[in-house]
Amino acid sequence: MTTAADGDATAAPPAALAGRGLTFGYPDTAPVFTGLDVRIAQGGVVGVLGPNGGGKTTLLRLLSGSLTPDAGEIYVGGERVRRGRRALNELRRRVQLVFQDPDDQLFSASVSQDVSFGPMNLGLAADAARERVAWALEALEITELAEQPTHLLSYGQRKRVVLAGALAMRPSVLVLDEPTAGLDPEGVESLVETLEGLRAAGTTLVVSTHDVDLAYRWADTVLLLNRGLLAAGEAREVLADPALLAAARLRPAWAPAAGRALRAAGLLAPGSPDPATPEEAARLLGGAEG
Amino acid sequence: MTTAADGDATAAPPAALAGRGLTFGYPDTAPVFTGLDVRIAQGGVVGVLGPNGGGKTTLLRLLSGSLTPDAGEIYVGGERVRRGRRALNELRRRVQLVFQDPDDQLFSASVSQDVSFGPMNLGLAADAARERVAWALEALEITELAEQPTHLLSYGQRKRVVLAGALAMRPSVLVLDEPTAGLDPEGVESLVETLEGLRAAGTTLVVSTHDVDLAYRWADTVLLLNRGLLAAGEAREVLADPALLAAARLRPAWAPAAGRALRAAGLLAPGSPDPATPEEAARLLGGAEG
Amino acid sequence: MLAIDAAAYASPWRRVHPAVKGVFFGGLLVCALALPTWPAAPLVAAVALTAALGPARVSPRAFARAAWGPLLFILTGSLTLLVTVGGPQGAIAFDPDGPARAAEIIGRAAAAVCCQLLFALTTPLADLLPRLTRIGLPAALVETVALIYRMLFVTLDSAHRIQTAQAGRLGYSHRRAWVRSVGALGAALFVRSYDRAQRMQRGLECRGYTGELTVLVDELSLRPAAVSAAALPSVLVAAATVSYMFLGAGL
Amino acid sequence: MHIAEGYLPWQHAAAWTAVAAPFVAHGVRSLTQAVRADPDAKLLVGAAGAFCFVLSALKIPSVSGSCSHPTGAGLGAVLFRPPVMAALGSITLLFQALLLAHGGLTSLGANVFSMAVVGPWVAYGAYKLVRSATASLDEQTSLGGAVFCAAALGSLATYTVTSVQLALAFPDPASGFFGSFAKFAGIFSVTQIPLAIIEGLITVVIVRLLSRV
Repeated sequence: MTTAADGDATAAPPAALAGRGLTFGYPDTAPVFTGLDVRIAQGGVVGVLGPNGGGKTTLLRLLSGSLTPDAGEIYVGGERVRRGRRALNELRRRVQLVFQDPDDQLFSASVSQDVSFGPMNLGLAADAARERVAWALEALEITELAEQPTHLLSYGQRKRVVLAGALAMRPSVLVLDEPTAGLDPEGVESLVETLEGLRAAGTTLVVSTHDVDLAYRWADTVLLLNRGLLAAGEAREVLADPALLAAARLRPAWAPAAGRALRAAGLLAPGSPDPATPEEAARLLGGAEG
Repeated sequence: MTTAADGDATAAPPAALAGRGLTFGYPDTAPVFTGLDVRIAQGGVVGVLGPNGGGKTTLLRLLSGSLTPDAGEIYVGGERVRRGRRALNELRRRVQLVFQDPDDQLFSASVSQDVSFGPMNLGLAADAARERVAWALEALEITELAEQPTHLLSYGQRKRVVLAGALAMRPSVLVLDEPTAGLDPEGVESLVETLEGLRAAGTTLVVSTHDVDLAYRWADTVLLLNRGLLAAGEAREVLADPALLAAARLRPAWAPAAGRALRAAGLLAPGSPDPATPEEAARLLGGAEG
Repeated sequence: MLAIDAAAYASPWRRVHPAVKGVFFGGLLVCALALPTWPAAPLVAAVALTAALGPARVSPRAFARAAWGPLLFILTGSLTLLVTVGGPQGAIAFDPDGPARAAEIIGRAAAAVCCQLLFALTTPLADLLPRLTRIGLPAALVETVALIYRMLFVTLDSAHRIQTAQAGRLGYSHRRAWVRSVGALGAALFVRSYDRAQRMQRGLECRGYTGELTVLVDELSLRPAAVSAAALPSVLVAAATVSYMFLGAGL
Repeated sequence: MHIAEGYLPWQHAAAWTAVAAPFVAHGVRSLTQAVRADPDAKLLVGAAGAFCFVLSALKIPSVSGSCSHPTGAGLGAVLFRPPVMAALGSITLLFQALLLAHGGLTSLGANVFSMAVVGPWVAYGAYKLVRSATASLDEQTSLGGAVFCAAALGSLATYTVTSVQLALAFPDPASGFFGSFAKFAGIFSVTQIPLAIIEGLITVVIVRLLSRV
């Protein structure tokens, strides 16, 4: 049976991360998921959307080994994760979860010390750990913060330090819970740019968010959750479907509405993509008027 | 001099809340504000927008008596707030600040006990306090939570309990720091609706937010901050000005862009207001197509 | 977050005055401790369990989970009573009176643990703590205890989340990492507790805090009849035990 | 290691309550005085109490593969001083009894005496002693050594006192108190001695990190 499931999971390009038949519930409440199947393709950005209490965080925690499903299996790179401590630790190393609140993950006095926490636990030699830390800080563009005490950092900086800490584990998948929450729009842009750099370097990103507009312009595929999987597919298809969004208790994105209005006004060629940002919509409008 | 300032502040309809010449800095850093003047009109919703670190929270705390300005004066309903404990307490009663993190203000394990804290501090008799509590819970639509333990509530519920605790002081101005942060779109809608009820009952609302689209459709006026006041005025004017928004490191709102596109397409009459939500934009488009 | 605590808020006996539950379970506890273990302990356990699993609808699973820890202590501790050391039979020898003695202590302690747990499973601390001033405890102390109760959930929540994050970075994968992680967690929690106190200070000042945490405690009617009724089971257990002893002596 | 409800004969439970009472009363008095003198202290005390509870609920590895919890006596004594720990420790033990079923209500006095009175005082004494004995060494070593001894000895002291309490309640039929003490101390030492060492190490990590903030 294991072989068959493995065979399925590895058919075609193996999924970076997959869950099959995941069932999970918190004590004394109705199960959040029953027999959930999800598949995260290699190398993309996967948006996870849904209402509060819809199971976004639960799914992220199940996929990253921070919760154990009541039933069902997790696959990393096509391999089934076995029961037991060793396999769980291997899953956690390969799939790093970053929480919404950076303060939950910063528990050391200085930035470099905090980022080194994971590499030290991997049993790396001091030199190798130091190298990892430097590399992770570089990737998050916060090398200059290395010797700062963590409690003096801004919220956005703390978010980056936590990301560096996860990246220092060299995971194949980074799972981010609401990475843009609490950031101002400029902070969101700059973080998305940095994360794009990680994606370009081959890391698969799984990102939960409330921001339909962000998911619409950034994610390749999305998972729409509301205590079960409502839809999985191309972001621009799923998030343009008002019925699906209503079922997930989300608002529609602005971009498709603006795109349609611009096409109706003849300011955007039929078939061309929707404007990603209000700036872009304004530019299209301004170009026509100016 | 006091008289003159009072005279100014009370000229025409007195401002619900005002600050004049506010200067404030945290120890060991550059001042956040120098000689800031702000004026909050009676009865409306005032959005406070700006980047992280731009001084939103600092301004809210100064206006509500939770921080004391290094220089400058606060006016409530046209009256200057005098120095000293008594006047400060009166300011704090009339202007209630609700923090972003509900756990900063919930100290009791019982919801009704927590909400009764403010009224008891006002020296109300038990019956009057009980009435206040019931009324505040009712206004926040959480009467059924009265006997729940605080620690078993969801984040959104705790936010409402803190709001009820502030409202039970019967303030003339409610100052809310990021009330919609961490809520899902449905939670935001329902909170905005509840707050609209309070506004209708005559409470002035001052609300900080990162969400330009929310401020655009909900606020009457906005204050745009970036370590100083960049602009103050009608929300629909200020937030439609790309140069101002760029100075405040914010993105433009979608609504004006969509409105212009719809008008260009002839789907919206010239001069009519922009669509408030993507749903509304979609409806306007759908009506034309259907 | 804490199973016993959550069960107490969901209990159908929640609206019963804490004093009534205190008399009911406290009276039984006194019976278990003060009366001869046989037959008082089984009687106490039977009465307490019947009330709890019947009208108070305590979940047997929640009860079993909570009882596991103290029972383990009771059983391990009682193992020592089975042997005697340094006696004429040698350094360690089986004590023929041991099993009876151990059984007696296990019986008494198990009955007592039932009373304690069932009180805890039906009485939320948010209802109990504010009323402690009525029995003469100073208000400043009661306020502080209630504050600790509220804040421990906030701290516990931080602890859980930090621990999950540490586990994700393999902080509990081997013993050395574990020690390092718990140490880092303890330090982070201490700093955070201090910070939380300061932020709460600011938050409460906005609501008129001047040093007193006065709140309105809802009246729960305490009817003397209810208190008497709550005492009745203990009286009956005591009477049954005493008459059993007399009967035993008579035979 | 908490003595469960009903395990001690009621006379012993009452006696230990009487022994612990003056220490707790003194602690509560100094706590309430501090709070009265400075209203701001109330929230700090609340946070400190919550911290003590959560600290004692943390899981630490033990030999048997199962988990145990630190006493927190050493850290609490070093951070808050023994009199305050008598009060905070008692509140912690009350919450442990009602929220976690660790320890009982009638055995609260006995548990308070071992964990909130003797443990913290032994820890504090050890801390002061080692500090003055190692004053000539460099700060990090001196502090680390003192904190390790405080936490490990504080933990061992609570376990020894608990064994004494049990031995007094259940003397061995042949060898009396001492035989019984040997039995209880022996059976619990399997878990408690490694735990004391681990608690010592963890406390050193905590204090080192805190001294850098």
